[in-house]
Amino acid sequence: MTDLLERENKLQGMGVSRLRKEDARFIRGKGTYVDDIKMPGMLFGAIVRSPFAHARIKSIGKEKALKVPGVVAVLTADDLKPVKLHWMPTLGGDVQAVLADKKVCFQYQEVAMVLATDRYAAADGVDAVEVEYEELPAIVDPHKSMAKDAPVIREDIADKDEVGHGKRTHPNHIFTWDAGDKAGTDAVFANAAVTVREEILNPRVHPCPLETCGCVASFDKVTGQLTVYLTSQAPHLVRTVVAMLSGIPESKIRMVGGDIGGGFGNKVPVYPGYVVAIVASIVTGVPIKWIESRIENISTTGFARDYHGVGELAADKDGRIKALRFTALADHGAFNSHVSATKFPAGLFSICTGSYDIPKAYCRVDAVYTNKAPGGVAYRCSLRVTEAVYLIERMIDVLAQKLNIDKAEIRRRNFVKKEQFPYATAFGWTLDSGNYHAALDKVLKAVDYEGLRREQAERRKKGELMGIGISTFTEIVGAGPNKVCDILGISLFDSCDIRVNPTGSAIARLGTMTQGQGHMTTYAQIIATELGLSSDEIQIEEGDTDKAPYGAGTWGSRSTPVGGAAAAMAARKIRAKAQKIAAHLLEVGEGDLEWEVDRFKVKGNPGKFKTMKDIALAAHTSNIPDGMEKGLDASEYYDPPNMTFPFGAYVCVVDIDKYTGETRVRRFYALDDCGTRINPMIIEGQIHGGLTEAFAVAMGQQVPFDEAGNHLGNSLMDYFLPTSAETPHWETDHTVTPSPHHPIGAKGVAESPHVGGIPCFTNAVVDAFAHLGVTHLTMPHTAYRVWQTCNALGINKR
Amino acid sequence: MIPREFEYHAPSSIPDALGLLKKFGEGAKLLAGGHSLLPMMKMRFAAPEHLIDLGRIAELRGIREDKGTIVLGAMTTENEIIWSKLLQDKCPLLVEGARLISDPQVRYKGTIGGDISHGDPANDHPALMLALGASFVLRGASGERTVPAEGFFHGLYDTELKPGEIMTAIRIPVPAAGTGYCYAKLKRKTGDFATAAAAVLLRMKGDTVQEASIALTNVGPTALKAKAAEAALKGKALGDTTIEEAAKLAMGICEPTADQRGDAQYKTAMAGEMTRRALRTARTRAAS
Amino acid sequence: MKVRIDKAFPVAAPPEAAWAVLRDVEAVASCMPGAKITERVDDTHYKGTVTVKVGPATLSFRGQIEVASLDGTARSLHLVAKGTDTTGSSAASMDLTASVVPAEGGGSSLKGVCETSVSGKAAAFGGRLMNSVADQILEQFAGNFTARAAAAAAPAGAGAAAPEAPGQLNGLALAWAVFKSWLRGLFVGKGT
Amino acid sequence: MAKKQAVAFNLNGKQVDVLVEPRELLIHTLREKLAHTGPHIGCETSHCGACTVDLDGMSVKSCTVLTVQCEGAKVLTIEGMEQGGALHALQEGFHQEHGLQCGYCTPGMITRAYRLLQENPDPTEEEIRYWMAGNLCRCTGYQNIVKAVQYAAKKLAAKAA
Repeated sequence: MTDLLERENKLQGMGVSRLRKEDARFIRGKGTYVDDIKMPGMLFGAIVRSPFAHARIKSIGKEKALKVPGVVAVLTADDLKPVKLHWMPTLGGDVQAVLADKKVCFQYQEVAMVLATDRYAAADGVDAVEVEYEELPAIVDPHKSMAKDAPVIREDIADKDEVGHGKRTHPNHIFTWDAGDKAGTDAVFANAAVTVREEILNPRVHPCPLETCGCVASFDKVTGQLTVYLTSQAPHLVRTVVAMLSGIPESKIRMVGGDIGGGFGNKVPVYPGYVVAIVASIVTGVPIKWIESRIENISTTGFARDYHGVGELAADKDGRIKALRFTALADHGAFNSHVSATKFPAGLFSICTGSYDIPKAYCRVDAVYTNKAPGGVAYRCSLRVTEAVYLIERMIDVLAQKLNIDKAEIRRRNFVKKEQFPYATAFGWTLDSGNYHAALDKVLKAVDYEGLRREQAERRKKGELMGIGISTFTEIVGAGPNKVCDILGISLFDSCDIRVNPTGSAIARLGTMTQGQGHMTTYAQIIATELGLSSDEIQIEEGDTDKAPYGAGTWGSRSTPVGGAAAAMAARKIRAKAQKIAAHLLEVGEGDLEWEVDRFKVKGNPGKFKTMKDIALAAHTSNIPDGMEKGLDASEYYDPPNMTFPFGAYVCVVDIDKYTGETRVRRFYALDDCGTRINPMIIEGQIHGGLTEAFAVAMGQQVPFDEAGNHLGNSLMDYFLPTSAETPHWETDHTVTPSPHHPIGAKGVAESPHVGGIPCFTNAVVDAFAHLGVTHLTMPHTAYRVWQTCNALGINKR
Repeated sequence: MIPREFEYHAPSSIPDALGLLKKFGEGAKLLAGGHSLLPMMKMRFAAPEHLIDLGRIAELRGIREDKGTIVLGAMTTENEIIWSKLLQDKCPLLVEGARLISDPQVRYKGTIGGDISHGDPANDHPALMLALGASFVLRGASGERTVPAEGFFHGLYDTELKPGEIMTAIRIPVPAAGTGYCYAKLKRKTGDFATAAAAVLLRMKGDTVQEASIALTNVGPTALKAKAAEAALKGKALGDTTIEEAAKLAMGICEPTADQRGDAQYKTAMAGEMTRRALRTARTRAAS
Repeated sequence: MKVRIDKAFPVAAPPEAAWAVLRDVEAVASCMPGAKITERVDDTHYKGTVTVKVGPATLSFRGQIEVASLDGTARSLHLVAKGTDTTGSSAASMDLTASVVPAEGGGSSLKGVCETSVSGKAAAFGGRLMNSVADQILEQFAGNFTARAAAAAAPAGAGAAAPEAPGQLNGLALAWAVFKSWLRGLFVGKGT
Repeated sequence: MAKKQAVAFNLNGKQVDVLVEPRELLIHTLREKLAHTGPHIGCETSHCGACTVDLDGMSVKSCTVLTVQCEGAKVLTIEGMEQGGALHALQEGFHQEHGLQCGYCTPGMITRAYRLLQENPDPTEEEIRYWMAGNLCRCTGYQNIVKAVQYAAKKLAAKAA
């Protein structure tokens, strides 16, 4: 028995808090991020950007810039036209100007790129480029986009009555998407005992990874080979877009992800900077490096949210929800550039029924153009899931307050019950597994919820503000089932390719792309358990499109649900072959064998066995069954039968200083259920990070604009990234409810704390004012804003 | 985020520095800690032709006591202030203030002289200096003069420091033993400027205020000395009503500008709130 | 970031004298703090620069001034000035309507309506304070203008006592206006 | 182009000489001229701390230091932490306590923590959070970074004893 444990420990497989393999280089400063790459003859590209949110370009003067020492060239849209690369398709079905073509549609839009021998000369060159603009009226508020007399933002598509997602009814209209049973839902609302309605905004924020976006593009004129090192969460998709765009055969394009300094959704789209750098390299024949500054990053690449929602619930007098009606006005900026599955232009917004058993539901999203940077990326979530979960987790609190029902109790009354799984939501999603009551009860007990409510009552008597927030969310991740999920027609499968060497070590390559999630460590653990080989001898590679099989990349918590499944399935193909070889070697039938940790042994004869190492060697000899192919390799392109639905129960306790408006997070307890747990240490790390980003979004993040479309806070002085001093201490916990359809039962976890955390913070802040009749407060809950609430309520008089 | 070209000079003595200032005049800027000037140069809002680095002038450094006066070289860093035994013992208000400035790395480079001569009301030292009744030693071609903190700050980036002059030292009368103190600062996050802050020195006799000194950060074109509030406290018993009166009087002199931190009403209210808190804390620290 | 300011200032000179100054665009420009006319394109179009210097920061806008209308009977001038800063990363525009109306005691009054806007980098960091900018510009313009008009009216000889148009805008005023929140916004307030 | 200046300083124990424009920032000299790409660029406005290096016993943000200011200085970067093939206790601590994810902030974090432990060998959690507040991390939420610093503090104390 101890021998069995020993062998298991040696594998360092699933369930073990295995230390990370990737750390070795990072703690030595030996990571290779894009800006670390230096190539002979490399030029540095810097972008000239528009100071206006909406303007015509009357002229662009290069002469002065070209005289700047070190400046080699200045590229504009006119230079890209001959190669037809001045516009590019977006991953959202729209097109986007690579360099502004006669007109700029958002502030800081790309107007020209200056190529110079180093970044100093490039910066001097950018200042010397003379652009003459004619300013046009700008639309900043999406509510004004579809006004009759609204200025047309996208003249290039003014005549198109659709941009990839159905009929457009206004030049500034992108799409209208809806789901559910409108008539049935309206009917329930018409006769409901109780209805509640609230306008709920998810303000424009930015994922702001610590490393900005950038690339090094290198085109070899002799071989026609294009190599691009870039900060992409989805290098294969970018390669496909570049191939479509440039006409270069995909086989001659190599995208390399390398090390990425965080992504959080910011690094999924294809950005003009990448494309101009590629063109510049094709034109000049030398490598081109383009790296964003932080201000450029916050101002131009991949913002998130800007969802202006309206939530409505209909319920009976006991708080049982009978119907849900959610709508949202989505500000996508000047181009519809974020990644969205063709059939889901509003992403997975229809997960908005959350953890609750709601018979009737209808949701609708209207997306419009404004003169703001393009994006609407999924900031540490699957597309539009944070927006959806925020709506339902806020609205159920609003309903509880209206009916004066405890906020935990109203959730219990509406939860989908354990025995209802798999559960079909009113929007047609099939929630794979869950045990919501157990999760919530465990958390309430852990924090002594009753005690907290008693304390709150006492404090309220003394005029103090204490808030208790609850969030019992259900996430939807792992895009996705190929029959419904595609981008530019390409299905959202993912892939794994495993080769076992004669001596029993292995290399596995996947189509995903780690940005800190620790794939080198966790994928090896999955394969180790499946193959019975030590994870230390399993090498993981991703991100180099020449080596890795095609995959849609790492976003929307796809890696474990899709990539991890592919790894397990590929490993199982190998094990199946190994079993045949073992039977041959042991001269027994396959049925006489049973698998144990790292070996096949003959049933009832433990002395007779072959380890996977033995089999690996045999597989490369003649001693295998007749007609069997040599080698021990397999690959899997995994098409998930369903999404996975991680869930959790969070409680947040805040104390608010009504005289300054400051909110102190006294306690945050997070229970997550991500199904089978591959590496508890990494899971906890992901939860800490996700909660911290949720804290940032709820308590301070917003990208502010003035009415002319000028940015009013696009550096790290104004944009809130909490430091160690501001960040609360996190308590984590878990339950395990495996996914029935996933090969190893895992669901994905990194996004849950962000998605579930944001409403938990807001619910806590609002709860602090609940006894004063406050039902909702708009994020972010800065001291200034909270003080304004106190002041309006007249509770902070001295 | 790349500065424009400039010439760099690193004089090793004050006369040399003054010489360079005279020589290059308008085109020259003094470089101390660099955490205001360099970012401004990187944004290309500032483009001096000559940068005169004061970092190599030994006589601009150091903290010493000279007959009841604490003398700090203008190039003394925030970190040196924080760890100074002398200041911890005799001028803890300055230490408390320095600890609330920006972040650790910036405090290694940021200097008290730079903070003061920048003339930015959002900086913390101006209010601390007003509260402490400090005076500044300014040296120019025509010699040296010592000017009180009160009256030194004329407006945003506009101080008594004349072109061609360098601030060489800061002189702070050692507060009487048992003086209560507090720097109460409200900020959005580490590294941010104050939404509002109040610096307080308090000398008590029993429950009665003998002397109160109050100055405010970032609620006007300069740091503000809350004279009316000080006068209202003098000779009175320090209680809720007197503290309230002082806070109201302090708010009365605020004229903040709205920004991402809040509007004028909020900032004014916060100046009052910081005054209340600083007075209460100072009271608990004061010997009666 | 746009603000509109509407003000009237007493001018110690008869309407004719005031109008004489007001109709002379170059004279008017010289009253604009920090403004310089660098080129006269034609009667109604000029090129010029405005320089703002504050603490260690300087911002220079170069652009065009257009005389949108010059109405002698109403003694009213409508100027539109547009410019971008020398790095092309910020832009500013001003729409000024100034008119002279008679006041008691033979004096006159200068009515000014000034709409100022800033875009780009400068707006990101100073836009919220445009009110005081526009106000200051108008205040100083009026001050210079009055002095000039008075001088023009003075028998000693027109323009003799005309004040030097300051080479740059009063640091204190504009600094406070344009750069304060910008510096708040971006820079760690340490050192110089 | 402004005249280039020769600057000599000690980098991780080795004497280096570079020829730079006065405006060149230390972070660029380290990364592009001296192939020390451990320190990273995250914000360029001295807020994020990814570019933190140790300069004459001070933790500084090398995006806001001119290389010409470093004449004769002693500069320590993440690359200089490993001694004789042995990891520094902090490098070990960050690995053991899972104090990093994407790794981008890690060199700055470790370099800053190095100076912190010189000044305060046994910091409490609160002190660590206060004295490390000049370094931003987007991945870890800091909790394991605090543990990593405590791990190193213990280890170094044991060594000293």
